[in-house]
Amino acid sequence: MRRFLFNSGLGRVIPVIILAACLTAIFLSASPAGAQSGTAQEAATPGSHGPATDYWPMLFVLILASFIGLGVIRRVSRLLHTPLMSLTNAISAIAVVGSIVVTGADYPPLIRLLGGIALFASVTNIVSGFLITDRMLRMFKKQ
Amino acid sequence: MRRFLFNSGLGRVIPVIILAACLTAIFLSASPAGAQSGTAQEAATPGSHGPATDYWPMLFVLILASFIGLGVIRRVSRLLHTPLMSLTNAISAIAVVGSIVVTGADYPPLIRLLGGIALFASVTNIVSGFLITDRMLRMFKKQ
Amino acid sequence: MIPEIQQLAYILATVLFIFSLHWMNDPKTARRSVMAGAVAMLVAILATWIDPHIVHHGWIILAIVIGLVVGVPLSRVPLTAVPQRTALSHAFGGAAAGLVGTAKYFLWLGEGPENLTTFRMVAIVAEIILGYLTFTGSLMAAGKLQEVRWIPQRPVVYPFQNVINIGLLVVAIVLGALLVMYPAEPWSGMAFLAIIGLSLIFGVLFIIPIGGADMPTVISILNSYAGLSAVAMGFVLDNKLLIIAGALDGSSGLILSIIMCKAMNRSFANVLFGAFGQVKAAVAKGEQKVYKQESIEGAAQFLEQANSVVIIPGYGMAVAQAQHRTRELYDQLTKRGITVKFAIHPVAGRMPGHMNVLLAEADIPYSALVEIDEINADMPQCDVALVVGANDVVNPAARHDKSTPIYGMPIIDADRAKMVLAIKRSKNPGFAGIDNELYFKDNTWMLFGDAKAVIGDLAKQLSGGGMGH
Amino acid sequence: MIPEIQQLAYILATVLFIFSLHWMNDPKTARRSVMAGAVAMLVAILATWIDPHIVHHGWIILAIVIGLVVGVPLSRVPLTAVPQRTALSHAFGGAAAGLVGTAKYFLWLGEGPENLTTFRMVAIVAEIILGYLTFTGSLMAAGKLQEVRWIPQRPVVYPFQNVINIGLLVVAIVLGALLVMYPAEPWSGMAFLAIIGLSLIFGVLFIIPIGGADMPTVISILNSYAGLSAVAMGFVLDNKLLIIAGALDGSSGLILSIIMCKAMNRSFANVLFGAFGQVKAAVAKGEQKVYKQESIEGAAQFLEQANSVVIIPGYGMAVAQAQHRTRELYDQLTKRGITVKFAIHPVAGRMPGHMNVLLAEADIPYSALVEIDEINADMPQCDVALVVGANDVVNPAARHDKSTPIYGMPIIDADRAKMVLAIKRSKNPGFAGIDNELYFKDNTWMLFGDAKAVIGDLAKQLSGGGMGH
Ligand SMILES: NC(=O)c1ccc[n+]([C@@H]2O[C@H](COP(=O)([O-])OP(=O)(O)OC[C@H]3O[C@@H](n4cnc5c(N)ncnc54)[C@H](OP(=O)(O)O)[C@@H]3O)[C@@H](O)[C@H]2O)c1
Ligand SMILES: NC(=O)c1ccc[n+]([C@@H]2O[C@H](COP(=O)([O-])OP(=O)(O)OC[C@H]3O[C@@H](n4cnc5c(N)ncnc54)[C@H](OP(=O)(O)O)[C@@H]3O)[C@@H](O)[C@H]2O)c1
Repeated sequence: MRRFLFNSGLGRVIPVIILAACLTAIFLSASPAGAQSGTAQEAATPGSHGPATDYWPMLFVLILASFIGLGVIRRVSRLLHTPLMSLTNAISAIAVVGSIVVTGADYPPLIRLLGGIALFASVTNIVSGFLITDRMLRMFKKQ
Repeated sequence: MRRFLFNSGLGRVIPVIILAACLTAIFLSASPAGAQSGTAQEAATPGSHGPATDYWPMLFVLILASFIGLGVIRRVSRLLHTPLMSLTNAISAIAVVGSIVVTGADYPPLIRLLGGIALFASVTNIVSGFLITDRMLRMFKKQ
Repeated sequence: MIPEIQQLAYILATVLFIFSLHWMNDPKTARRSVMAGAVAMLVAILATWIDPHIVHHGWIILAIVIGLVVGVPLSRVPLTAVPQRTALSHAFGGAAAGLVGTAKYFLWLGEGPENLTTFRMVAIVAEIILGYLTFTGSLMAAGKLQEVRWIPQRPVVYPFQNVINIGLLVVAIVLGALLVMYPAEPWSGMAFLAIIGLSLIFGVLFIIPIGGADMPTVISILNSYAGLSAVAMGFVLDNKLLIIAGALDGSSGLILSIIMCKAMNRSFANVLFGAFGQVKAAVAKGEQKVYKQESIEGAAQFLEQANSVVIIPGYGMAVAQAQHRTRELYDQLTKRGITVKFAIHPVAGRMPGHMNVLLAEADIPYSALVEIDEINADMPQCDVALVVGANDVVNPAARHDKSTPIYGMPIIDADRAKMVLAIKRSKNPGFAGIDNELYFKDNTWMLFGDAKAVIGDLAKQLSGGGMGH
Repeated sequence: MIPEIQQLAYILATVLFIFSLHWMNDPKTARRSVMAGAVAMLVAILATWIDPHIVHHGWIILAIVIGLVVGVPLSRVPLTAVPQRTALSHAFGGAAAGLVGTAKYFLWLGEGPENLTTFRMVAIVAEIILGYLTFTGSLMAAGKLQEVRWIPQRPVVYPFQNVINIGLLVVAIVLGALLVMYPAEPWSGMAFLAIIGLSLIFGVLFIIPIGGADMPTVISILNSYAGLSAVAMGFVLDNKLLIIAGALDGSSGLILSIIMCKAMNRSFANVLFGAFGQVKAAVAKGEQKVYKQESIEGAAQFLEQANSVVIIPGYGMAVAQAQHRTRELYDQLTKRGITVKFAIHPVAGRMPGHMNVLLAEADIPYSALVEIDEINADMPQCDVALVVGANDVVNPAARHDKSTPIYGMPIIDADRAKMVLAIKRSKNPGFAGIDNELYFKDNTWMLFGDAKAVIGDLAKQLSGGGMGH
């Protein structure tokens, strides 16, 4: 394990770990999840794997999005690697979506406080991320 | 409409049409679909748009897959455009998955007959598609 | 448990399909593509088969066996027949999608109309319209390419044709819309069948006005339709794998057709509604100018004395199956230390990559195949340009004569070479049906005859000549 | 209705995000990237905000306002501080993910433990571990880059360090596994907090042994963790957009770190567990060899007489903020018809693309910035190579001396130029802490001093000298 972790580099194995974890989870939770989201007509239709609809779509989305990510980023101009860093920063602040819900919904105050802090952090990243990226990109001139 | 259809070329607008159609459909069917697949705990969780889980994931998957498709195909070597055609042929015969279900499930014979024909057609495409692609690719030699 | 295994298998298949297409970006890795694709398909099939709802295994096995029996021979067709085969398999694909859609609809109609949600109905309607029109359309295309007797090669045109076609489609779509709103009325079944009928007819009428030689473009457009119908099926069955594979197929068809149109400098519209082949009839007559002919011996000498020879193959080489003889000629010349390159025009022949496959079949290394821009750069240094059954792709008119249908299409600048040898059987024009001034230039000599024969003679001459001296 | 609008908005945002990153492949289209990204973000925020479950708008507005107040100044930092800023924002991102995960867990624990499905628990555990370790880790990284007093720059090492670190992580994961199996026991809350604690500590210990100059690589690795924690959050909230954006971010971090490691010819393992900076202390001593110095006047003359000059900027130029003076020098030389190119090494400076941004800031056209392979090709034709505060990236030892830590790292072949002028302040080594034989070669002359001052003098000399003749 340790060897593997080292040679292949943490960065590269983490995704594998995550996915593996999720999959094991799925097999453990096969039935409960099914119980929660299967629907009469789906279950009645072979080919539309009812019980699975809960989380499988997300895995498909994750896989596809990763393919796109690797494909697109590999082609980013070397010139722009610094702006790229701050741009992806801002984009990953999409966590704001989650924070808003937790902050604004009718939850116990303490929970909403956590959400509020998260929201503040995300907004900070969005604002500073996009602004500084734009600032840098404005500098690049062909001639 | 017709102008548009012509200038942009049928091929290119069809996807747009399809998507548009699906979306309108979704708005028409908002409630029924919701009724069918919302689940208590999902509905209780803001942020996890319960009622929508039915078809939205598919749209996400479609969008992402199209991005991947365009990205990957654009980079296929010009040398291999003929084999590419037969390869995608074979791949799109994935319809076999649907045919198997219709053929094998406990449905009225007539329906299964339709399925059987579909299955036959798909298998034909799979077999001939992959075989001929391989036959062609085997011919390409560097020196 | 089983649904989990199935989904897992489908994810695996997805990944493999993507890699399969990815590996096609380089001939070195391309062989893997087939492996990946085939494995993915197998995984998907097995994963579906284990579904507990499936009880009639006999039916499935029977269908698969028949499929194998038909499929294997279909993969043995000569390479010149590849376009037809492709068209045929699109027809099969479209049919499969249409039939499954039909089956599903009537199933739900009978067993539980509540399943016919608006969303599903939209998907089903899209699936059957695309599926069935792809079916008949592709059959027509295959027929035209195979030059079947009772299918007219030339575009068949009649007044208001496009209006009628579009009209048909619109009617089908309107019916579809009705069906979406009233999926389970007494008349719904009829409407459904009507849509099927209209789609089938549309498929035929849609192809009739398109000239045989435009079929390749049409094929790739139909290819993307086949893909989209698979996507629709995926929506109907809530099956992600179908959606993904369909989308991949769809984009492939789309991109190939765009490439072709670009390389022919024509719009989709012109291909689909321009009834292009007609032009031929019109322009083909009236050739006064004189051809300068050359003997095999003379041509062989020219080739022998050259330092660099560029061979420009076209549809004619495919028709004549001259690739193997071309290989012999190639060997003869390279043996003499002459550098021989092949200039490959993106739309030389009748499908994208046509020339590459044929030459590869004759074991000509793909390192010797040069793309248009690159070869045009060193054309001026080329001593002899040997045109083998190519015509439009070397027609200089494309550069200056606005009146020709191929105006603006990028061509291979054979006319810029020090001298040109052109092989063709007759004085007939090529696909675009226009004269080729290249043949009348001072430094152009014609070698009339079947490409296979002529090239064969040249090769023999050279080998013989080689010993002679 | 609202869920539909939301999903539609999320799809729109997805598409925009993908285009945003796609447009970064060319400086010409790059400006659009920011627009697309910002619009996407806005759409996503509004779509979420209209959720009927959201009632406490005050809180949201407050948090957003504070975010704005803090965010704007953070975007005004000098470009040399960009690495710190990036690290800081990863810390924020990690924190956000961690906090939301925590909130969700305790919410469900209190209001409906049946929501804590195995799948969700796995996602939550992944989210908080990644989130919190990214938080503290990035703070440490930012500190080291900012050279905060009480955070040691040099790697801090102690026996069994890696064992201890990995141990911590393992314990956290084991606790997580337990939690997944028993999400709602009386002790579960405690375990949850324990995991948080362990992750926070791990984040710190994980960074301590890594030298300040390796931080850029670490940052991009943390970048991908931040992305992955967003993915995990997406799984928890069943929100596709989060999953997609997270995956995009994750792959970006991954690819950048791989690029850096490749360009430094080091493995992730070496960066993360190699305690690299130490080497410095070890090797830095013992310099007998003699430097040949050159005066400003002399150097100016060399430059004047040259036909082609290659300027090789490095970390020193960044530290000295010498880019604007460099621009003046560039103008002086080009004015004389001398061709001036900038050789950009992928890891020159302290973050990927560092030099490009600085030179762009000084209005140097990016057409003058040449990548390593290209410039090395015409180095032999270069009359004067002007090294501005670069060291490791021009150290020939990387080519032959297996004993140096930078062995195998591709370098800019300054030593192959006809002559070399090198600007640095002292005899100290560079980041890798090793002597640079380039400085002792016969055709190398040193210009000791701060890059900004030296270049400034050179420029003045040239402008003055220019008139003199
Ligand atoms: N590649 C594609 O994807 C694609 C798709 C659609 C359309 N097209 C169109 O097809 C055309 C391709 O151009 P091209 O130059 O390759 O072909 P072409 O313009 O159709 O010309 C073929 C030439 O080969 C000669 N030929 C036919 N059979 C022969 C034989 N057995 N021996 C010797 N010569 C023979 C013909 O003259 P004779 O009859 O006198 O022998 C004709 O001049 C372009 O106009 C392109 O737009 C291509
Ligand atoms: N770019 C990245 O992403 C990245 C990431 C991680 C690590 N690194 C590492 O960082 C190093 C970058 O190489 P490099 O050659 O650019 O930088 P370097 O090897 O660190 O050398 C910088 C040189 O600039 C001189 N210098 C410092 N301040 C100066 C000033 N004010 N005026 C003039 N000279 C000054 C220093 O010498 P004096 O002190 O004598 O002035 C030193 O020799 C590589 O080893 C690379 O692996 C880069």
